[in-house]
Amino acid sequence: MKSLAMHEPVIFDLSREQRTAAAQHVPALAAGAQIPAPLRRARRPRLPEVSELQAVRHFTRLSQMNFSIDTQLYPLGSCTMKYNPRICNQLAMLPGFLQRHPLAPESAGQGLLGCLHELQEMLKAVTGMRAVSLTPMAGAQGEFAGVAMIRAYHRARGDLARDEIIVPEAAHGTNPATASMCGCKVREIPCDANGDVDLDALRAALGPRTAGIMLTNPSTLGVFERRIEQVRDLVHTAGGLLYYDGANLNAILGKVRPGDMGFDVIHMNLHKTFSTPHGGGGPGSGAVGVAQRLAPFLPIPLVLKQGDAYRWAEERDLPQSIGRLSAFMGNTGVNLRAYVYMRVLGREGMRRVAEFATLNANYLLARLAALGYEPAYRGRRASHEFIITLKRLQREFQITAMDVAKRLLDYGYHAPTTYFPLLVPECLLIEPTETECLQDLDGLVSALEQILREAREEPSLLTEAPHSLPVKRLDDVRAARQLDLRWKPPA
Amino acid sequence: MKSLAMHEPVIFDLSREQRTAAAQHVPALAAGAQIPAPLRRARRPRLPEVSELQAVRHFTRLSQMNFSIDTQLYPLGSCTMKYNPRICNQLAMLPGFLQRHPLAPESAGQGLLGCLHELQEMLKAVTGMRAVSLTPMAGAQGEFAGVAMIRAYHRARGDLARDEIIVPEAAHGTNPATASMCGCKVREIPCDANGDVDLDALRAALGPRTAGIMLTNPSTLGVFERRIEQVRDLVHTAGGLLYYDGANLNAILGKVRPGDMGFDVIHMNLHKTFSTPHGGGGPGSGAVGVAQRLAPFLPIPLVLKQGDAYRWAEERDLPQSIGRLSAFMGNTGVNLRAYVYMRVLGREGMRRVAEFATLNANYLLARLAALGYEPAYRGRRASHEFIITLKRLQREFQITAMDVAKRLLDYGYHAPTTYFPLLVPECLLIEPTETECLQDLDGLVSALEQILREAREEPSLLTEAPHSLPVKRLDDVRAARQLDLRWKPPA
Amino acid sequence: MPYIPHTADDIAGMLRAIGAGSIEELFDEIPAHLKTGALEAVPAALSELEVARLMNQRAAADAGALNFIGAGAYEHYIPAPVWAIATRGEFYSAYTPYQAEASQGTLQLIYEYQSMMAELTAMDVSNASLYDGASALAESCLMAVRANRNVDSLRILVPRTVNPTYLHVVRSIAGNQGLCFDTVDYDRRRGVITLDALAAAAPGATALVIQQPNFFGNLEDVGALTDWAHARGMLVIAVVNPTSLALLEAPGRWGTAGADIVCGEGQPLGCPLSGGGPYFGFMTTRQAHVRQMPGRIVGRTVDASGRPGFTLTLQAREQHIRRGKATSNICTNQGLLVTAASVYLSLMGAAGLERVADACLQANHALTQALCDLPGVRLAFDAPRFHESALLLDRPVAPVLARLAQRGVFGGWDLSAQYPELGHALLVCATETKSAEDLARCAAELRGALETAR
Amino acid sequence: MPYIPHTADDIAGMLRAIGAGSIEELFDEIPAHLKTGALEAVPAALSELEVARLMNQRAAADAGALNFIGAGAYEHYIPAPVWAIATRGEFYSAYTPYQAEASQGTLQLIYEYQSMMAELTAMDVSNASLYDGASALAESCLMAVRANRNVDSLRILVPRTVNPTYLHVVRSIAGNQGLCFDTVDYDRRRGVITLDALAAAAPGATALVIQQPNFFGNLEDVGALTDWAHARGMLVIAVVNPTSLALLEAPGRWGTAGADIVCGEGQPLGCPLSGGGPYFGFMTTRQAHVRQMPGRIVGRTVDASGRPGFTLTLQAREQHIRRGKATSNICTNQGLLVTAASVYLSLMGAAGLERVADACLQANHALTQALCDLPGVRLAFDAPRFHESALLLDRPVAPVLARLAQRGVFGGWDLSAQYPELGHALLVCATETKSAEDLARCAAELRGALETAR
Ligand SMILES: Cc1ncc(COP(=O)(O)O)c(C=O)c1O
Ligand SMILES: Cc1ncc(COP(=O)(O)O)c(C=O)c1O
Repeated sequence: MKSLAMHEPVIFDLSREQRTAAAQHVPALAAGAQIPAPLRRARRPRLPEVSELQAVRHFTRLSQMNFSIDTQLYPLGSCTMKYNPRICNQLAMLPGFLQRHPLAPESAGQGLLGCLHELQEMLKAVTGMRAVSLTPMAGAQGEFAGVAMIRAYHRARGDLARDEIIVPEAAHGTNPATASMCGCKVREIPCDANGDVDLDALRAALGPRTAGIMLTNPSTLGVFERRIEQVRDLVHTAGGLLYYDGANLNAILGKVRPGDMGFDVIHMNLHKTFSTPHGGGGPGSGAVGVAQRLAPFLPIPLVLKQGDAYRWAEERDLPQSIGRLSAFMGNTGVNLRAYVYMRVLGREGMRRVAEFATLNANYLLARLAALGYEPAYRGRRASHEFIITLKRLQREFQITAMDVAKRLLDYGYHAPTTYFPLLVPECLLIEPTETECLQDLDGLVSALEQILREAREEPSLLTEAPHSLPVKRLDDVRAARQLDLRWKPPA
Repeated sequence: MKSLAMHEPVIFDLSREQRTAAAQHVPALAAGAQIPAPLRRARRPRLPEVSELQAVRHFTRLSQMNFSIDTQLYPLGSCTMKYNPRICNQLAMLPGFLQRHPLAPESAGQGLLGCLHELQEMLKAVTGMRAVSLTPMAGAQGEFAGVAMIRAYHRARGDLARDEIIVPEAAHGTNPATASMCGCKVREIPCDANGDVDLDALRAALGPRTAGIMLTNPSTLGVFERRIEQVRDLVHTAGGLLYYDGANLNAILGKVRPGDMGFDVIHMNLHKTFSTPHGGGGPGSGAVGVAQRLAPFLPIPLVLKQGDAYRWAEERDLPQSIGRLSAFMGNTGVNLRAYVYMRVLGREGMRRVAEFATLNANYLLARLAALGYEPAYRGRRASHEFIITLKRLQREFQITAMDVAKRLLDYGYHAPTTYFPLLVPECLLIEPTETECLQDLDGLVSALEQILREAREEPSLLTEAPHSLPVKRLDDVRAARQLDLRWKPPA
Repeated sequence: MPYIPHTADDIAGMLRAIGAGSIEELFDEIPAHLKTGALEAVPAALSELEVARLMNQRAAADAGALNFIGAGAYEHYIPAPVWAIATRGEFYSAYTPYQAEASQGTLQLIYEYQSMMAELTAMDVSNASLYDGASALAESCLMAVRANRNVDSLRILVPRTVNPTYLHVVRSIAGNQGLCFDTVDYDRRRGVITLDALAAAAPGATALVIQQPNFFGNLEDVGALTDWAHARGMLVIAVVNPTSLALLEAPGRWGTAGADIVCGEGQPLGCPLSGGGPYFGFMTTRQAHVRQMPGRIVGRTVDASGRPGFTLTLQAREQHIRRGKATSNICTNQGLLVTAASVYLSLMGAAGLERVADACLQANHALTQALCDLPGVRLAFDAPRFHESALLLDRPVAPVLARLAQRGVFGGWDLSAQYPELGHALLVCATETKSAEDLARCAAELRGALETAR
Repeated sequence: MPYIPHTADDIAGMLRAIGAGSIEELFDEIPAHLKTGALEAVPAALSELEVARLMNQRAAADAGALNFIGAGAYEHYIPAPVWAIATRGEFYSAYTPYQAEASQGTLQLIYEYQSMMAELTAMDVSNASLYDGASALAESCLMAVRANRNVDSLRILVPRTVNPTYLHVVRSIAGNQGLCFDTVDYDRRRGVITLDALAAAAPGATALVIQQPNFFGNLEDVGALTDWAHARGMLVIAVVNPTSLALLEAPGRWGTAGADIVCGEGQPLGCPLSGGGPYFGFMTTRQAHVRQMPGRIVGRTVDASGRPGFTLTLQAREQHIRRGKATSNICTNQGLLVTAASVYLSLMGAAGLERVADACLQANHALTQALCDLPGVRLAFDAPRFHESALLLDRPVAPVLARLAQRGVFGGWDLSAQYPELGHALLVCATETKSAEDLARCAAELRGALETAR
């Protein structure tokens, strides 16, 4: 598993003074205007000076140095790395959509607005919420919108003391970070040995300062919170609201709806459940859905339908809105991709997502458990993902989760998520997704079987892995200590 | 230089019965019609049964197992592997062009026809010919058209005995093969020690049976035929016509025109000189240009302009035409790409092609000669390409041109053309093209310098090369003896 | 300088290394009086922005009509992954896979393509493509002459139900080697070839060409025709529509022994209409004839360490080895289209292709019915059909089509030039791309055109 | 089952391995009464063909107008290679590069992007992107509060020449942490901030935001403003248009010491307008503040064998490590747009970007002149501008724009809601995508609209 491009110079090193990709030079217009001298740039930026071929070759070769869904099984827990259908990209990039200015008249954008409105409606249906805004640009911004709405709700009721957000210790880092961004205090509560919320701890945390709780269900421990209704009742009785982190929606799509479990607000990661691409780090889309009582607070804009016409809802429509979260209307092109995906899956396809994601995860879990890998929550069903703990491997052979992860790369599989959730020692969080086929799951099992053998017989294969990628293990400490964050010309 | 995908199963081995890429299942219409039973297919073909993700992943991984211009310097002589601008592809694939049925009314295709007509005009200008047809689908079909026109011309004059085509021994294989396809006899003549046509041999070959001669200038020996006017006069005096194989047009674009050299007919490889992609083997486009006397014989269709309107010329317009060579009008989409390329280069850009292709070739030749590589035609200018002979290397170290070529692959450079032209022993025909930059040429020189050293010091590095590609050297003899030309299910 | 990376420093340094004073000096072997002046007829350079503006305008000018023309090129839905993959630089910008080790991607893909085409046609072996369907038929005829050991003749029987343009191309190409083509007339009522008509042809031909579905869209009795030809020592050359093979019996199983050479237009398998090309011609045959086959062939073999790999094989048939004695002069073929077709067929599978074929069958059936319900329109023939139908109008076709085109509908292909004996005949086609509304619109527009023109 | 590869055999075998009787059984931990019924509100599945037909219709319905709106999103020409590369599966379908060894492509690209943005803004370091320009400004304000060691205040000065929507977003986001924003009025004649107006603001703010070019398209006297703020212990947050930086002085060199934090909308660098997103926010800063910066950062380091390689670094700032104490909650950012921008900037280089910027300058100049030649149209301000101009009409803007839109021209952005004090003000923009004919058409249509509506 080596990359054709084992090394590629930094593009600045390919650069030569005065070289240009000349076909890209736009025609000069007659010069009538000038920038006054004091405002004019004094020194040209040193951008790369390369030919078009050099640029194309460079970035093509760089691309080959990546693992991706399109090239490898990518069982990264909590990330839902499923096939991103090409049609979604193709249709979202139709010129009529791409060329549309965000401030162009609504009358000339009914095609796009229609898609977005229907997307809002479909998301309401699958989450069981009463209203949806597509504005948030990723999961974390959806969380932000959600917590901001919770605060606005309490404030609007004059309930001004509620500034605490409860999060289970297993929660994703964005949950507590979001609470802080919203000016809330974070109260972490533990989970019990089965992965469920510790109800006593919850009771102890609840009180007149409780603004709400952020949960995902199934949790990031990969198991379904069975007492969700009790949790709901406890929180609601204490005057708090329930926030659903939709990163795990893939596990339950069409099977159980956050709204029906009693959640008041939810964000969805359209780039997970609805398969818009991750793009090497983004963009995403973090649409939010709310129960009736939070609807007045939704972030703007969102699409309204009046008669046969669609228009953007603005401040005058939602005077209590928490406001805008972006200059325009969020990641429209991502939302279009999600729309196409949902239309291809259709009503029938929704529940299949959860069913086959769950089937794949439970199959992997069963196979790996049979090999001797230790499930973190034995006796529990896997949801769309599950956790393996390698603490025994570490104890017996000093092999870490990191070693196993890096070695898997050599076998041509992306690594599962490692060291998250933090409370499970030496953990691998494995999420195969529904779009992977049995043969490839079996391939992953074989690789992990082989790795177990290597751990016993030739542990350096693991501890020094990866062996066949463009680089060996990287020195993260040096990266942070001797900061080299940008190219500089050789001295 | 290893490929991320070092091995990829044959797609049939990924297949499982009843698996489908279901989103591609078109909606079923109410079944009104049926195929009568005796005509109905009895047994389903065993096509792959894979998911969409499997297909995308499979072919993406396969793609990574290729060298290409977009990833490597590709100095393949006679092939003109220059940068294929992305804009050419993007514009040729605009829906208005892609969706156009070839038999749709001309009135609704003036945009496309306009481009093709302007392309004809530009090609006339750069070749110095009087008329052009874009119909031939690759160089070899252009040659066919050319020789067929030569025959038709003689026949139309009642000159029925002329059935011999003269080709220099250095000629590309398509030249003699084309002559045979046209029912002509091939007479090969030698070149002299300087790479020029042996004029005595030419004189001896000429006669009343001479239909014509096929030349390219610069020749496939990489040098310019200096006595081209003498050749022309000899052939014309003998009653023959001159055919120009335009595969080497890149060398002289804007510097000297085949029409001005006295050629009567020419084909162009638009997929070389005008940078349409090679696509791993095609498609190409082999437009033909002719002097006035051959114009009546051009293959149809071609585009005519009448007033402001464009239309296809048909049989009634060209009753003496050699006819159609394809069901429609040739590789239209390829022609569109060439059109875009020529518009971006423009008048000024044409001669730059030849100039910088020639500069790059002569630079490489000078550098390699300085290293001790032996030019086949010392003292001659390189054209856009040149030949190195490794006969000394073979004599001294038993290193062949093939060994050097395979070893270059390890260094991340595509190999030059090997063993063509056949008359130069152990030859490498090297064509860097104008779109490669100095640094990359220097990289190639360094690699060849290193290889020279390896030949002396560690020849197995060469004789066993390549070492770092998905496969080692392949057993061609076995491939031809134990034919395995298609997947069969495991017995 | 578009696409040229040289800086002034680069140029100076390079000239120094060469020992030349200027770039012009590098052309000093070209007689001065032959040198080209300014190329006035070539327009000045455009930036990418400008050429994009121009081409967008031109493409937009051509866009938007609803098309019911087939006649050899067919509008099919092309799944999004097909061209996303085919235009990946590593496929798009690679050369012919002569350096096998550096071209395993293309080579394996071609091997897979060969396997798929062999399966689809139920033949033993496939080549790696020819230019298009028409030229593939020309090559098939030349090959049949080489391959037929029973009959030594340059004559080939070509029924008039074969695409007339194909016959034209075959004559242009194969005529040069002295092949001649005897046409065989079709049955006026059924629009297919009959054994009687064949029996009337002069005996002793080398091969019989059978197109299925034929140019009228009608289905020939391929089994009987194949057996008839074989009984007379002829080879059978099948010209088939690859989509139709999901429903129609594969040529490899026509009659008792099956066809000998199969060829056709690969365009329906993932190639856009694109104003006529690039498409690709496919060809498959029996193992026994593989050495007579033109075009490239990929084989699976092993490498120096015994691992499987792919390479071009049987190159001794080809021009770059055999030169004047090669089976054909073809060199560059239609590789990228083969890439598209391989992705297309992989996404479809047999089940998907069947659905496409069946949707075509039904769409054409529905269209034909709707059109024949109009006064002055009727079916030309009484025969089972695939996705095209020949219709007869009660008046000349051309003005009707012109009127439809003005209304944004390409209403079919006027058969009257090629088949004057039929009268006002029109060939219409509907594929899976046509919705019920599209079909209704075609019928409504035709009704309108017939009413106005009356 | 679209995108689901399981065959009946697969399912049976997998259930057997799990020891479950059915897929439904795998959901037995979910309380039965909570289970979802049929999702009636979700339409039935469409095939790819059908959804393509639908979306093509909708996109076509929205297409075709000539756009002169800017106001924060700008129509630029995007070179063909940009999205050909960005949509390559290896970039498009990869995750955040947490597994560095398997993500060197993305990581090196981000490192290159950081280098380009640092160069363009003349700052020391860049992050790997934020959501968009507006949210980047919000993050910049939060960062300024953390980073300013001189002043302990939650107040930030925001002139009214900053995009009003940005201010709205900043309030929505940063307001939750108690930040408050004092607006500073602009000079009515010149449409820029003056030192007098700043002097009138309450003292003791943490930072001053300066947008260049400002929302009216006018150029602020950034040097004086920067020095003014620094003299009062404030940090300077620059909001800049990246294209303009080819011509305008880089924020890193504003005044004596340069801006402290630079942010803005990256959309002009190769991102299509796309109805509002996805775009990307960029942020650069001084080395001294790097640990206060939100968002991912890539660093170059070495691997176990000493060879250079790239990895995410300074992760202790981020939510997945620092959780509630992170510099921001951002996780997923706008990576693919960063990919596009990196290709865009590589193709442009400084010289190409300068030409784009100059063409914008000239196009807007020409447009403004042509429009101001019309009766009833004049410039709102007397100040140097980049590619936008605020105009004043002699009547309400909305009906004029509506009329233009009907004629296929988006004539600009109506400023009257955000700046009622200006009267009938209109913000127009022309970039390098507009030809002389386009500009003439805009003027002609506006003339027509003004004449009809008179
Ligand atoms: C459980 C969970 N919550 C929230 C998020 C944050 O989503 P985003 O990255 O889109 O901001 C993630 C993403 O990794 C997640 O896995
Ligand atoms: C010198 C020469 N002539 C003719 C040809 C044939 O062109 P094509 O491959 O397009 O048929 C080639 C192509 O390799 C060539 O190099």
